[in-house]
Amino acid sequence: MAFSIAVQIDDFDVGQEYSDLVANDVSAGAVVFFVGRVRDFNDGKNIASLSLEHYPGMTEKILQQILDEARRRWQLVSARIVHRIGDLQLGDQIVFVGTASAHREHAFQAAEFLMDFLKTSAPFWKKEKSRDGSFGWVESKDKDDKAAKRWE
Amino acid sequence: MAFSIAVQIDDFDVGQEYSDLVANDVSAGAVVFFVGRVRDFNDGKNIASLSLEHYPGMTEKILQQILDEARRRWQLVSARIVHRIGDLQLGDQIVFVGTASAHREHAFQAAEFLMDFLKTSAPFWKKEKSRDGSFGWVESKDKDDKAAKRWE
Amino acid sequence: MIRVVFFAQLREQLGTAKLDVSIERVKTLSELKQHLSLQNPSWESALANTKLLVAINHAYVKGNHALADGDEVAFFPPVTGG
Amino acid sequence: MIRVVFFAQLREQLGTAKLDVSIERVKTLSELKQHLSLQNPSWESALANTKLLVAINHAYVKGNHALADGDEVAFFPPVTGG
Repeated sequence: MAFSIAVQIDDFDVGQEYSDLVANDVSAGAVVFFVGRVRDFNDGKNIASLSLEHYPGMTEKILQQILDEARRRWQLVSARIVHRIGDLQLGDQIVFVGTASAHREHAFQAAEFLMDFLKTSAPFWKKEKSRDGSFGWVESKDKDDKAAKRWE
Repeated sequence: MAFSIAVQIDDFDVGQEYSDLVANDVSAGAVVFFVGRVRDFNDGKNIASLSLEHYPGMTEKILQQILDEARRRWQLVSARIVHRIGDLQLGDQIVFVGTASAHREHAFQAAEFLMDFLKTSAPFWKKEKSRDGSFGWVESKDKDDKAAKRWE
Repeated sequence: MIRVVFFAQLREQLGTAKLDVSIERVKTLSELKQHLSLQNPSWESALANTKLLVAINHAYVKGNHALADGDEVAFFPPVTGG
Repeated sequence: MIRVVFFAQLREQLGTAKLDVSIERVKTLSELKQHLSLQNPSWESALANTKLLVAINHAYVKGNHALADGDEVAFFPPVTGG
């Protein structure tokens, strides 16, 4: 479990993910994680729920490639990406990215890198349901493209 | 508990800290945390344990100032700093920094900022016990000063 | 045979999630797009969207690309996970 | 009275965690350091260390600074928490 990815319908337990990341490894002096959750506002719309579609097979392949690239760039003891699919409600957890390293700057940078590339290259799509009952596909954001470009 | 600090002998529970950070707040779409742990190597020495001294009163004041500054700089829903003092063993948790925001870049930057300033301005001092039984005060690192300077 | 798959908005716009095209008819990605637009004129504008991403066998490609029997070609809008 | 406190290596080098100095004798930080070195000649080099940090009433100060009755002055090495 030192380096792993998961695409799943089920929720994840952040405390458990953290424990798994540092399990029995006393060189993991620095642990960073990110959790993305369904939030109430997006692009000015009142969000009620989300539906997450993905491209089975390609999603896992891309997440694994991003993880491998992070291992090449930084000294990591462990790292993990978990992304949920299916129907999610307000406040539900969507994504977990965790990194452990002997060095804090490596753990932070790798976690940001993983999120930036996940956002722009992993084939997931969000469809939002607003509180007024309307549905709409989430638009990709220029700032996410810019965030990913800084690692080139 | 939306914004709080703690200096304590007791360990902290990362899962619980995470839950407290996002409790009932559906605007916290992005949560970042950092955990620092006692690691086995530092400056080439084999570490067996640590003792953490601090300046009671000033420590809490500085941590609060750092937290207030992060709130001024970024849009945060909640943030927390927990730092332990006293005797710690290999693998023990030392510090927790958590940030929650509607925006991932705010959560990441605030967490890095909190750690960088904690490292260079909060009056804590580590004394290491090596596996050969010798004791030594940890030296401050130039790279920590540099990390803090990037926020000026 | 080429397996063609569509996702998200594009899947909804085309009303199709997947279809198969004979490799005899399309030797390249450009030919595949032309073929799809000819067969389904209402798809033309959706498939002409320059923001669409294209993957062959789960790997992103840009520009034109040769196709081989058994390839899976995916068309989809910019991704929005995370 | 000025309360003077020392931490970490410095506390160990001086063999002292805290002491009080009469405000009559020291009106500024510089005078305080001079006073401490005169009273304890073995402290002089440790207190002359330019890397030492200084705080008055829990706030960092740089350079010289006036002292007032009741102030708490802290001397300590660069911090190493986190």
